[in-house]
Amino acid sequence: MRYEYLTGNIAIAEASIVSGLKFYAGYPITPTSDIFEHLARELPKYGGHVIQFEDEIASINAVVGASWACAKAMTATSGPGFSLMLEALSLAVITETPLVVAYVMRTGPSTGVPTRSGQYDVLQSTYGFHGGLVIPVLAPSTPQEAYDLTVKAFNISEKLRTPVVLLSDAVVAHTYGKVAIRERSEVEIVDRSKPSTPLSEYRPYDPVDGLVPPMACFGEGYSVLVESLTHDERGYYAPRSDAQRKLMWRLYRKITESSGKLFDYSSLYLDDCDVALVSYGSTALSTQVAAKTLRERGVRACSLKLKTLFPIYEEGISKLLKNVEKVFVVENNVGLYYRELRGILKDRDVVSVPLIDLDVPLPQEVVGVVDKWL
Amino acid sequence: MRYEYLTGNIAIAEASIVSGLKFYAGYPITPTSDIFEHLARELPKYGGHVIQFEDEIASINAVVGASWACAKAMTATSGPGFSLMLEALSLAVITETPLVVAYVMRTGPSTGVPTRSGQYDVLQSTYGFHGGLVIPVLAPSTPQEAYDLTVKAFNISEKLRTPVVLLSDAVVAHTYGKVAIRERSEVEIVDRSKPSTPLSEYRPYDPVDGLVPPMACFGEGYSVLVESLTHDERGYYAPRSDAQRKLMWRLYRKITESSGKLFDYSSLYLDDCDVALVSYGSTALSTQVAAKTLRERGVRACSLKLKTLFPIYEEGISKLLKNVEKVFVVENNVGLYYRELRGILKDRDVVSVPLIDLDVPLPQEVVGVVDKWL
Amino acid sequence: MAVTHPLDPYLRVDRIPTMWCPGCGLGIALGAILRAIDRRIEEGLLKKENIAFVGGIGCTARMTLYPYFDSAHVIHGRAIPFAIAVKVVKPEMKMVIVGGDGDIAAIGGNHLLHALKRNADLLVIMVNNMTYGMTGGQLAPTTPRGLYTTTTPYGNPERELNVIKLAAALGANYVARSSITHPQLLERTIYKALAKRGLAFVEVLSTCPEIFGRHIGLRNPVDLYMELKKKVTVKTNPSIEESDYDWGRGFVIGEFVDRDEPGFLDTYREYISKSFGGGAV
Amino acid sequence: MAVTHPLDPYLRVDRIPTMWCPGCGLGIALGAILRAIDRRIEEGLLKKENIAFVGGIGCTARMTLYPYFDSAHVIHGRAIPFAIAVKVVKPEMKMVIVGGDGDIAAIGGNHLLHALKRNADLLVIMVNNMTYGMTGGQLAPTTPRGLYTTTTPYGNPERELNVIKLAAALGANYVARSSITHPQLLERTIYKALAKRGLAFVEVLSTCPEIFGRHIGLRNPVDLYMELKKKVTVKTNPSIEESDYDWGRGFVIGEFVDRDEPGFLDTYREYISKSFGGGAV
Repeated sequence: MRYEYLTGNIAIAEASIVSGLKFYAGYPITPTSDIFEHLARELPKYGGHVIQFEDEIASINAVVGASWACAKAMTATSGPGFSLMLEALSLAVITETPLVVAYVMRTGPSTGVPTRSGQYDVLQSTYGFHGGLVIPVLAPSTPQEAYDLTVKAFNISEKLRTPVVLLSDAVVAHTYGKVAIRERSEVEIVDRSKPSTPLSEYRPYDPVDGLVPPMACFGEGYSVLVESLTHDERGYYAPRSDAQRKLMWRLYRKITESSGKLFDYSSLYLDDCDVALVSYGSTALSTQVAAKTLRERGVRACSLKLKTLFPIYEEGISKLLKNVEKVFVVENNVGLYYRELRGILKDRDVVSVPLIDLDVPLPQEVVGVVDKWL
Repeated sequence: MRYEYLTGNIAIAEASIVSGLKFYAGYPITPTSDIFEHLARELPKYGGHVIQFEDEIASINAVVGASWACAKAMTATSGPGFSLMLEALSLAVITETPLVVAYVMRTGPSTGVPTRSGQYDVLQSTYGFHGGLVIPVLAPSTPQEAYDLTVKAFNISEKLRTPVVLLSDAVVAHTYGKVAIRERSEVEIVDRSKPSTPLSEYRPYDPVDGLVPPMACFGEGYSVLVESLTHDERGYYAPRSDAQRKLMWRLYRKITESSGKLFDYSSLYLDDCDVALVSYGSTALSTQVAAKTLRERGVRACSLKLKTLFPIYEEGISKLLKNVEKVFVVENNVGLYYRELRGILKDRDVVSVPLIDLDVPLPQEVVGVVDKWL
Repeated sequence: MAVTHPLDPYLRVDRIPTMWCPGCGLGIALGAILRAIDRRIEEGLLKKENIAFVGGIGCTARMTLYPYFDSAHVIHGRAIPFAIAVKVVKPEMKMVIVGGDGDIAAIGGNHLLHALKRNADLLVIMVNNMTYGMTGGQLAPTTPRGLYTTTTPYGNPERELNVIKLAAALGANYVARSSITHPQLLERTIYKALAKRGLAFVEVLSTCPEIFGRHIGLRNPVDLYMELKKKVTVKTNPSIEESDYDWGRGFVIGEFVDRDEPGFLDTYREYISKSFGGGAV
Repeated sequence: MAVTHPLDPYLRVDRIPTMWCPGCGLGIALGAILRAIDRRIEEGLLKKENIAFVGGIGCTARMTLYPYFDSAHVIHGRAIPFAIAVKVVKPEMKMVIVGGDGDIAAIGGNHLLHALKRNADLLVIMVNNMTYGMTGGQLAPTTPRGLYTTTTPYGNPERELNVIKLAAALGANYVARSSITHPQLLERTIYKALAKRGLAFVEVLSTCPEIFGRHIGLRNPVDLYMELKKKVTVKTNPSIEESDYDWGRGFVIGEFVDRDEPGFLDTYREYISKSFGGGAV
């Protein structure tokens, strides 16, 4: 282990190499291009490939292809590019393709302010693709978290055979911080489980035991079928309600039943708290300070920073906040993740604190809104 | 007024003509192509244009362009195509471009079962685009509702200068029903408000009074600016937090503050109800029968069919269900709109009834699940 | 399971019969492709486990469902980037893209354009039935001008896209037009294309009696087949000008381009290995 | 507000200075375009209120921010379908698409391809600075082979896309290459292109000293300008073969195609009016 000063974007790039990234495809977009550029220089040194494609659609479809060629694969993008990638993310969900998308949020909608920050896309990151299932979403608020959650994102993607969204933002992307860099030998790296059946008996969508099927890839003799249609365990088209039910519920359960294992958060003063400030990503930096400020003023405030946004660990979050009277959900948007939390914290007052700022909303803004409710 | 037997898709096509549609751009996709084909034959008779583009991305961008050329404009698509359209829907949101997307849901994710039905895309329809704002979503369950809600969709789009999603599904699309067809003179048609300022003083994003700016279009001498960047009232790029806040909150409020006016529903036995079955789209057909069945068995059941899904009229829905003990949310998906409703019905038991079926889930399936909870 | 046909080892025989309509030209195309592959395997140029089929959406793309190779049936228009990535990661693979005119040249047009520009190491087989068959007969970029389709009920006002000309202008290593009415020639074309580095593009004129036949008034599969056959002229080394795409005047089939420039993989690896002494890749 | 420059009536003068870097070629391009438009307005061929600029994303697309016409600054790569729709609905409009090589030929490639195929009635001006300027110097489809860019730090392994050849192969009515190093010629080219029906495609070679200049070792605007000027050869009626795209050997500028086939709008309206006696459209 060693320490370096890195931005969130470079932390993502470095962590992806440690995680075993072997293929990156991308298209330039602010504020993610430096992930791409860093990898273009560094990844070939580790035998990996970095290719620029003609657009984001080609990039994400290439990432899907690379993953089926056994390579850990990633792309990075921002709002307009992520919107273009959603059709292929839906493909990755139904074909159970491990891959990571680093989604560095900027100010939207549409072109918005490309160089500046926001958290407008938190619901899009998991509800954006057609098909109504869940993609795991992790949100860093510091370069160190960007590093650690990137490793985690690759591990989840391989373990659960799923696309994973690493949801960063323009502030985290370009803020420098001290990052503990771990060598590959120091990090737990998960690789997809490989089939143990004879070549001719392999069924690419058969979970055997559990919910996640072992994954063979191209060129190994398994004659795999990557199938975007509703399919049975062999990958054969199965336009029947029973097949659809079986596939949908398995795809849903493999993600949602892992919500406890995937859950990651950090907190301040949670043991002794009446007023909880919940946030994520760069806004959490202000929220932590706001909690301290309120404490200094005698309010029993605490802060809960969520690093796993989806799947939502409902019981876990509910339990963490069980002794709290009031929950404030602080976000740099019109109040989006609040919609999720109010649904699972039914017996508590949940208040939305939507603060729109091209950078991080200031702690005093957070305190100001909370004050009105106290 | 006259009556005809029409499918949901043809009802959409006919209603769009009555609503003043002048431009349709599309790309073939099951189960929507007959909307396109019907309009290709009929719309030119009314001086309108129907053009096939090379993909769904071109189609929706053409629709945005046509709307700025003063034409009421529409496209129709299904899951894979809608995913491709999201970047441009985000453009339509920030540029406040009136347009209608008929989204006929099929079975997903990805290619799924293209010819069959589901309700997987209900959250994607409004959370799918980057930018974190709200697109109004209307959901018909019969050909008559498809007709009426199409007229309503065009009116909302013009009144609020917004894209509107008409969220149908493959069952509604291809089921025949008796439809009261109204002539243009019998229908209230809303047209966008036009500027009353001199040419050189017009500001395309200035709401003047209220929240919706009058809209000039190309070729009228106003030198309009269609701007995808965060902009001020003139349409000039404004990369500042105050400009972003002002624009975001206006765009948000113009939709959400209309939620009461946009709200549309129908119900059975709601006045006298302990157990409410809430649903939308084709699933509502079964839910209504299930409510009757339960009544016959002595359960004080009722059904609430939502025709407006977004923006959610929280107070209205809450009030409709205020005397109900238990709310069952019946959907042909893994339980998606349930996530919204449980958040606004905090003091009631809200139960998800996710029934996955390539057609309409049968009433007895609904009754079966409800029975377990009673 | 008794082997009853010489191509059975290359087929998922439990999925036969195919989903294609009676009289569809795709069966002929698939047979020719598999025979060409068989010859290349017999010769030792290809290995069965290193062949992959990739297709988007449409009747032709469903050709990925039947061969007993690695296969991907992905999303509409996006087979090419998927395949490029597989090839970059595993250069020993032979990537065969199968798609209709809509999949490859309408929605997939940009990926074809850039694959051609890169001379990406792919065999792209575009089966051209001149319509959208699977969705019921809408306009394709290859639909003859003037024809009535379900989305152009007053006649198609657009010029046809000549994909041969596009492929030649952008520098593919191999550009040929063939036809299911000439199965042996088709097989030889595919056989040759399989040995090329860089991008090999083969357009296969085909028959869709169910849909295109309805548009053109030839719903009987044999009638449509004979009509297409009449329209096809075989030429040796025709010029690009002779590739003109015209249902009225007929089609020249043959090899329009046959060159041997470095493929994308060659130059990509050359650039990387120049910097890393070949060690990294 | 005092008019201080003859082009001021065509500019949103309150938005000047532009966002472009000092030494950027885009100012020269915009000046030439506006002078050409001015001449056409003076002649009575165009009306100010019927001119619209449409651009996607990139430095060139921001050219839509300054002219005092109807303008749309939309999303990356999608200016063309937006513009086609405006033209179909309001045929009296003159649609001018302005975009960089990335906007028009990378992400926007498919819309260009199909607009060419349709001979859509648009003037497409692609300003080619051979890099992604706005995002800081990534590979463009037009970046010279071998060049080091931020996303190809070991050299660009790809062939360049010759968009002139693409436009000619697909049948645009007018295909020209010009250069900001020859502003009068550029103005004449745009002037001529403004009068064409169907698709007129003009590539404008331009200089990005800040980004491309850094890649190529010529950050001084004058040096890069002079270098590009040296590489440019003006020809009268050059052949398509002479359009070869090669930074090393230089570029021929001139008119490669000038024909007068019916545009999309002509044939579209002909087909509809045949069926409705001209009454409906």
